[in-house]
Amino acid sequence: MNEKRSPDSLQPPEAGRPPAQHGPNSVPPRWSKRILLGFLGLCVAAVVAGFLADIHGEHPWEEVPLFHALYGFLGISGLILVSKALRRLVMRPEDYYDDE
Amino acid sequence: MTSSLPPFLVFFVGALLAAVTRGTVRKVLLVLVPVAGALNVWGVEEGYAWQLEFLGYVLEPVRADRLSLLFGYLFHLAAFIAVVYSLHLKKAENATVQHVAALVYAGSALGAVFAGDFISLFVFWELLAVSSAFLIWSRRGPGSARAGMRYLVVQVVSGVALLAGALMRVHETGTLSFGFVGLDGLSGWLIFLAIGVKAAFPLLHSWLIDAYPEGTPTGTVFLSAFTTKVAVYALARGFPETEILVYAGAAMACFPIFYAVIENDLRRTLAYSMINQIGFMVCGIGVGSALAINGAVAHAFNDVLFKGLLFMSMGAVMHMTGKTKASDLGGLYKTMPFTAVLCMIGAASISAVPLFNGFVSKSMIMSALIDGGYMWIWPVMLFASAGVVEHAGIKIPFFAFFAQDSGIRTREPPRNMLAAMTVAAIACVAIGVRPGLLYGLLPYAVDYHPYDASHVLTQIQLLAFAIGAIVVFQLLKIYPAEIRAVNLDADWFYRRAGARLVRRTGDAVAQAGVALRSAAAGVARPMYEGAFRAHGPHGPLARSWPAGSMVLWVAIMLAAFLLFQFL
Amino acid sequence: MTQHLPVLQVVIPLVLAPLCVLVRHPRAAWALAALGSLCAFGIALDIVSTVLASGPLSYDVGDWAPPWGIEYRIDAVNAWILVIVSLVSTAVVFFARASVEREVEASRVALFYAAYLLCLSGLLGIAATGDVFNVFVFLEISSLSAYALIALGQDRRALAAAFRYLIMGSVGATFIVIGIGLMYATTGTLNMADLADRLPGVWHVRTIKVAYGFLAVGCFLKLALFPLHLWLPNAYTFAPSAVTAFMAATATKVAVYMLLRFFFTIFGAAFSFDVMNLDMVLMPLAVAAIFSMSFVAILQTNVKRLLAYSSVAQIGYMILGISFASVTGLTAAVLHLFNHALMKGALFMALGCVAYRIGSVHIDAMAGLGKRMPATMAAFVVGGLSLVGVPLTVGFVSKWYLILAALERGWWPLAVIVLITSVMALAYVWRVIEAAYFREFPGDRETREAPAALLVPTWALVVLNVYFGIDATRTVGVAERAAEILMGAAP
Amino acid sequence: MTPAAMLVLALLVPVVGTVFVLLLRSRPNAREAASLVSATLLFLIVCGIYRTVSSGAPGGEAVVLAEPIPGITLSLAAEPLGVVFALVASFLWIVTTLYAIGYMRGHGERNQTRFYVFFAYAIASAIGVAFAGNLFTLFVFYEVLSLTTFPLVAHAGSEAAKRAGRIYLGVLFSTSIVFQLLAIAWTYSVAGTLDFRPGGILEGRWTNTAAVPLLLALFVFGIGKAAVMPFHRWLPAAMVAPTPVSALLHAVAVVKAGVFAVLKITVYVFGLDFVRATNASVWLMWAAAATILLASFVALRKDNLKARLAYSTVGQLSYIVLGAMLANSWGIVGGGMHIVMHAFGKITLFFCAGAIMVAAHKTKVSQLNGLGRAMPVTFFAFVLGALCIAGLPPAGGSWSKWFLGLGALEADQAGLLVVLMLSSLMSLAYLMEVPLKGFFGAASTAQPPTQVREAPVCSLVAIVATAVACVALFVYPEPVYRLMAAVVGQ
Repeated sequence: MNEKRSPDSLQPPEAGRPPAQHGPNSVPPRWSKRILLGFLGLCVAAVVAGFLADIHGEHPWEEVPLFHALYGFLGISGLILVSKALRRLVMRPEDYYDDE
Repeated sequence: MTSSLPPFLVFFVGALLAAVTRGTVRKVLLVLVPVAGALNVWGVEEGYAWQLEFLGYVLEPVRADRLSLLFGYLFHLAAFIAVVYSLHLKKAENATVQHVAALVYAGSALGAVFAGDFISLFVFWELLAVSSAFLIWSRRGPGSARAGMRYLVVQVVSGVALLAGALMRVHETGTLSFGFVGLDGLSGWLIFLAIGVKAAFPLLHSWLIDAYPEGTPTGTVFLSAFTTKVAVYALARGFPETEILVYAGAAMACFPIFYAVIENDLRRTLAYSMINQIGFMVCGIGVGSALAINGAVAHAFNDVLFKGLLFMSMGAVMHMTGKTKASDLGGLYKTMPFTAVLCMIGAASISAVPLFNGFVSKSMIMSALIDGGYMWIWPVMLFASAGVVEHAGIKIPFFAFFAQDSGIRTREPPRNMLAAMTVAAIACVAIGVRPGLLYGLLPYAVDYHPYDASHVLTQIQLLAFAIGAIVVFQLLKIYPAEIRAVNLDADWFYRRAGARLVRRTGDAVAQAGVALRSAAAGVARPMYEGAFRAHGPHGPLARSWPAGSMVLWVAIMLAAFLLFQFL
Repeated sequence: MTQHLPVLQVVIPLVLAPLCVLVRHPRAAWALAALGSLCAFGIALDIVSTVLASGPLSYDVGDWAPPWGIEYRIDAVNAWILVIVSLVSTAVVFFARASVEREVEASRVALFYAAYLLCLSGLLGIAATGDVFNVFVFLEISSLSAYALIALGQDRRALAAAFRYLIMGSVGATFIVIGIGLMYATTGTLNMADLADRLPGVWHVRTIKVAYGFLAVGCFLKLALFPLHLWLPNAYTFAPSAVTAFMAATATKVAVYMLLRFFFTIFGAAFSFDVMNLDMVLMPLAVAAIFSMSFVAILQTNVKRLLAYSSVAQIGYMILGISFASVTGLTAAVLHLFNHALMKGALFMALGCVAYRIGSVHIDAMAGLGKRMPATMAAFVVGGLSLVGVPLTVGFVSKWYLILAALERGWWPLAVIVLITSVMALAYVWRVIEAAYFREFPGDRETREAPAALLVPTWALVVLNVYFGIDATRTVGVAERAAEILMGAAP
Repeated sequence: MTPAAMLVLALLVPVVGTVFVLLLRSRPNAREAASLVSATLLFLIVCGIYRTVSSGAPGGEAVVLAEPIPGITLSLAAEPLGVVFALVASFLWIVTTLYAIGYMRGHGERNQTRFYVFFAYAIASAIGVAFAGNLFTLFVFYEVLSLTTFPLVAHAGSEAAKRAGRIYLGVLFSTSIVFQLLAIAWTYSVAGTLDFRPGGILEGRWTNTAAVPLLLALFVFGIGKAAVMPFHRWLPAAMVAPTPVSALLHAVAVVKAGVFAVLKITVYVFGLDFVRATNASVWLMWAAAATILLASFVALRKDNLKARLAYSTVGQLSYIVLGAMLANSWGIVGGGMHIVMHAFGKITLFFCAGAIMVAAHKTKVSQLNGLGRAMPVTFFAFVLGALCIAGLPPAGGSWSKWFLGLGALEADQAGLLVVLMLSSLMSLAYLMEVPLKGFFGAASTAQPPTQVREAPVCSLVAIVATAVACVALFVYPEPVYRLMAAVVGQ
């Protein structure tokens, strides 16, 4: 309702265009680069720490080195790809149910 | 502790007062209700029960044990936060309806978790349904009106299933007491189904997806806190260690995350996320060990806090901008920095980042899975907890506050909203840092230490690389775009198929009625017309006959009579 | 003196009739008629109480002992008929004073009352006598005077109706006399009791069966059994209001009594039902009468005519009761004789009130009368409800016994038919009620309530309708007694 | 006062009241006061009877008013089931009178005196039905009730009103005369009495019990006021009447007289054990169940508010019939309680519908958008009424549904449980649409609801009273329960 009530003038200028991919351009590129680098550092630190610390797994799969890191990365990759595929199946126009 | 009032009563009285007061008086009252309620329930001791005779039964509207008390504390906290969050409401936002409905709703949730028998449970169960529907309707849109109606019907389906189950149970066993139920017999399955609807079991879940995003910004905060948690409580009470719950929970934890990735409406994304989190709890209850139950209820406790916080932050965005769709938002951190930070605390909590509360409860469930020997479920749940990071940890804050700049420039939300969010955020962090605060309240004695190096490190690895995958996909621009669209879900079955079925059946009944009547008329009319030809004012039976023909009749009659006698 | 009551009852009106002609003055003639009716009524009440207390009365006219002389023999059955006839006659005669003044030329009023008394006398005679030929004589007296009464109607069609009635009535009377003759030829007696004794010996004789046939058809004609009712609607419709009320309440009832007397007392129930299969004849005709005539009534627009057809249907109920050949069935029939007299008397008198004020009894003319003539229409409503058989009216009592009789025999479809036709009765009564209460009065006419002279007798019958509906102990008691006598279960 | 005298008085008070109403016809305020006073008096008398009955005093001696047919009396007697019905009817008479004052004046109705007079007669007949001592008396008052309500149904005097009135009388009289009277006569010829007796009068008097289902069916369908399909048409037709009539008569007195009669006959003529032993009622349960569902479907598709409520009533009445047909204690308790619960729920709904008509001149559900904000009290009361009908807390309907459900299980008919639950859902769907549109629908531009005010204060008081009663019956249903438990001897 609120979407409908708000006049079009409030819509961002991009809204009229076909949905484009978002770019993280609300954060200045300089900062986003720094954030990305920081994040990369965190990943590396986590891996290194993982080798240093004594990781005692509860589950047999945890014996695999870097199991959690791999599982996280692959899991999310799979998740995103499957979701993209899911769209083909379930996506409908926004007003699909409006003719009830 | 006999001086305590029944916990729900405080809220119901508060609701009554809220209906008749206005302005500052009401605001004070609204804040006082959960506080007073909390003080009241703090005095309730384990084992306290209030019984009364009713309709020939002995009911137990209040029965306190550790499990119900935990939920009792939780609901007071949740009610307090949500009430503060909604203090700003104005008349145009149906303030009175919302406040009253919210207090009744919270009170009913309290009633349900303290209910010691099925009749009391049913009463509060239905009150939950009815009062919460108003929180959706109050948004006053054609969409919310219909969604609210669908929501109410589904909730009442749950209610009548509970009623039917309770009836069968009382008929079979003669007892009304609400304790362990189990899945033997139809009554058990019906009660299971009733709770399942409220807990959003797979395929029974779509009311949540359908309705929560249609609620008012403040109403949805209440909604997120109570209904599903009452269901979790009821499962923990009635169906612990029921194996099917483990698989149901796993399914619940997994399938919504796929939908969450492609969902454009951020509040709907949160709704999917909610099912995902309940999945963990359900799974834990299914495992049923002391650790698992502790984990499940602890996670329920935490979920109320961080999911509330996330819904509050999205509600704040919606309140200020009127938008909730990822495709419409972006770059709000510039004008709503506090909100953005609070939202990220919520995101971190739900993602189970160490030092946030999600971590201390979710890991209990994961450990319990392994202890329970569910070796194949554990990786599934691990995948699900990684998935949480994707949609709740990253997607929500990212698309609302960062991402592409939508050009929207607004302000921070009203102070009461910020205050409420802050309280929730502090609670998230506090429990994350000092898990003992929560562990002390759990139903079973806790001997669990989340913070060992191995645990923390593996969790950080999991999260960091999950985020890494998102980053990679984003940079490669193959991450699915936010598209204005709806995604079909199980609600299709009643929004489309079911609605058509009801409409058509109704029409068919009406038509059958008409057809029957006209068929009857078709039979009756010729009969009537025939009779009319004979009996009408000019028919032979009503005409004046000449004397001659009358005499002829007499002769015929006589002849007939004589013939009849002699034959 | 009291032992002469049976004959006095018949003789007083008979003697007063010529006096009416002699005095010629309308009011005086009316006074004589009223006197005659009141005497008859008083005597009838006395007789019925005597009969109920101490059994049948027998009176030998001129002290000639039966079977040679004429015997008046009165048991519960005909005592009851005497009460019905004289009661209605009394009510009608009081009603008639004002009504007849309005509807009959002044010069003919005295003649009217003479004919009225003759008719009354004839009807009482039929009921009182124990001699079959005497029945015929009184039948002719009552019929001829009835033709005259009907012919006095305002409408010219009254003459035609009276003429047709005359022809049909005469045919009927002729059949009856033929039947009587054949019986006499076979048995050599005219005394009813005597006949009843002798007939079982000659059951096999064909003549008797033929006699039976003639008597049956003659009675059917006189009592207007469907389909021999065709004379009735016009006669009732065009006769003066008072005459219609009187005839509807008495003439057909007496004819039914004749039927009962002939077939139950004289021939005996065993002969009628076992040999002649009378029930097989009566039942279909009764059902046809009830159904068909109720339906015709629903579609009528002249209310008088509507009620006339309703009468034919109601006669069907009595015949149906008779056809059950059981005590309960006969109880129902005998009850309905009385009850129907009350309700039809009340209804036709209420219509008389309407005719008195607005000159028409067309259903459209009665629109809105509920407010203009409340007492009249209230009387009509109560009478109508009684006709339908609403509880606490007499109509219910007779229907109740009729249904019980049907169920007792296991013939539940007949019970259903009785009930369905009650609904049909409701339909035609309701048409009038709706017109009177729920339509606007045309308004251009100044219409007031009918005068008390009309209302009091009307309401007298209405009150009886309700009284005997609320406390039917007495009527049911008499009817049961009569039924037992007819079935031969009691003396 | 002796119990017998109170029974007679209960019958007389409304009738005597009409005398005053007629005498005071030129002074409306005094006239309405007369109505209110007689209503209050009646209620007090019925309360007195309630006290006698609930104290367990043997009030069983029947008062014989007349003996129309030897052996068949017109008599009154008080027993718990009748007290339940009488309490409801007499109490709601007060409330409805109050409501009617506001409504009839607000609507500028004609013939108001006639209205109040026949209203009182109708109540008197309902009281007669409630306290009938035998089948014959029940039948008499049942018919009088049909008759006295006709002027109320056809009150408007228009062609449409008269046509509706004809359907009304036609169906009610045809069924009652053709089926019910036949059944009564049949009962008499079998049992030799028509008295109501605990345990029934029929048991042991049949050589062949195969016909018992037929007799029971004759009663159930013959009591046209219970509106079991296909004899339900009169009820929607009667909706042409002014709303107070629809409210009291077609939600309470008339229709409840019907279902009350069904209950009473099942308990006191057949006897529960006998019905069960002969399996007489099984198919009738399903006839009632079919009515429940079909009526709900039709109601879902009706846009006219009163028509929707009428079909809802048709369905709800079959709850009570169903309760009777279950022929066990729980079914009877549930059915009896539902008489009360439905009465309060439905009268609230009708009051609201009438208030909407008076205040906003709207009759269709689709026209109600936004009205709730102008008439919040009315629409909120509607919510409570709707909950009561749907059997949801916090309204009394929950409890009757509970016992009906137990009864269904007791009768080994779990399928009926499904029907009850479905019906709850459907009634919720078609009723909640009203407040939903009222509160949350977008207002139409043609007539801004800001010009609309709540209904006259008299009416509003009545609405609030019945709505509160719905909740009160949820919190404290004990008196009703106890009376019904006494009926089944628990």
